[in-house]
Amino acid sequence: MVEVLYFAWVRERIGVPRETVETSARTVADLVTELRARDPRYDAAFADTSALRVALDQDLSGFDAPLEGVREVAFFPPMTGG
Amino acid sequence: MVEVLYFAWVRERIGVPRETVETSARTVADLVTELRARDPRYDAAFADTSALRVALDQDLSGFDAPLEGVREVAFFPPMTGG
Amino acid sequence: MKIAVQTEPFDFAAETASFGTGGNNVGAVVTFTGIVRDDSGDLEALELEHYPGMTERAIAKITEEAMTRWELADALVIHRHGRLAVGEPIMMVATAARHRVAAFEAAEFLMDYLKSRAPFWKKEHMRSGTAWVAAKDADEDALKRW
Amino acid sequence: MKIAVQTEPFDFAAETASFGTGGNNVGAVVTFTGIVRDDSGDLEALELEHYPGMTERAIAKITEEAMTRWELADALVIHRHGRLAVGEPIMMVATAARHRVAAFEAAEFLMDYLKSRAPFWKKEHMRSGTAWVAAKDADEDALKRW
Repeated sequence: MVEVLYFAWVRERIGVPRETVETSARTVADLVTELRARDPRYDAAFADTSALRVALDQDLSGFDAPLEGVREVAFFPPMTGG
Repeated sequence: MVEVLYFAWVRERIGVPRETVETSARTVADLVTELRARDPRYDAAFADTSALRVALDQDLSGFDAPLEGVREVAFFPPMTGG
Repeated sequence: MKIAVQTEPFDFAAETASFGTGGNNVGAVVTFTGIVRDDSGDLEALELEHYPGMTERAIAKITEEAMTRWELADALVIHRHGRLAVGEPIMMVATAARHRVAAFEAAEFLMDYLKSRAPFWKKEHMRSGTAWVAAKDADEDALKRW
Repeated sequence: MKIAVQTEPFDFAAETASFGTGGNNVGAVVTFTGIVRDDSGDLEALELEHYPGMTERAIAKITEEAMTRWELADALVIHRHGRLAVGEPIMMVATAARHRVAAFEAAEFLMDYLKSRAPFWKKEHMRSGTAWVAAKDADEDALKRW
């Protein structure tokens, strides 16, 4: 079980800001594959992961990172602060 | 006739902030030579012109610059503003 | 060191009034203020979304790094989120150091990292519609300097 | 554009309150404040001598160059002279531009040029005596960047 958060246009495409996901995915990439299979909205949001960033427990990470022990996964576009 | 100004330690060594000088010097360097011959205070102040800067009519200039038409010559150490 | 993430406006004058004072070793204070700009003449407002929790964490990490690397006497980051009108301040940083080069570099470092590593996303509300602001390659490239 | 050379303190809050506002094209404001620092623990005051007339002229020239080169919306330079105590602000600059890089670069350019090209000379009054501050090679070298 992992809490999955979406921000900016990823949130808008998927339609929810966060959800609890039942998964046994080993890596972020595996989780993305599972999500894309769920519904066309997810498929569209994750079509190009090079345009996305991921944070694990609020630290920036990579799509090949393991999910073991992670409670919170967030997907979002490149940041535009400042 | 030219107005000569001194700042910072140049002023302190020479002992006056400004004076009117009767000169027919063609260049700043010529003027420096005339001043050094006046008095040991001037000789000491101008001993190392590489440690000095000069402004002609309030624009930074060089020691080889001509004095023709110049009304105000200022000598001072490198600036330390900011 | 002060970090704040908030919707309400900040008081630049109050924030800078005593910033960097208190010791005898501060010779240089630099501030940066980011303001909502309207390049197109079509902008109604800028909306900033952020990631509560991670935002504070990311800014603290960046600011602590700047404090150490440039031996700052003090550092301040305030970043707003929510809906902001044209002309409104979005954020500010301030750095206090012994020398000017350190104060400038630390402020630029903070800005470069806040741009691309703090979880904020800008959406433009224009009369003609809305659009998420795309990240610029130049902003990502700016990080390589550090 | 505002330039002031004065003995009295300046009001940073008042100077920055409306600086850079008025248009919709300012996205970045940078300020720098220089403060009397006491590295030795022996400083009683800093005395700044200047060249009235040339000072204003030199600062205006430098500031106009910055305005043009970085397409600034506004620029401000205030520089004090006379006797200043430890902790007192010596001078400030402010720059307003569309983007952060221009605002930062213009402020650094102004500082680098004010350091070595505006006719000010600093004298340290220490408990142990007085000494003129020597110009640093690093400050002269900083000009090469521009």
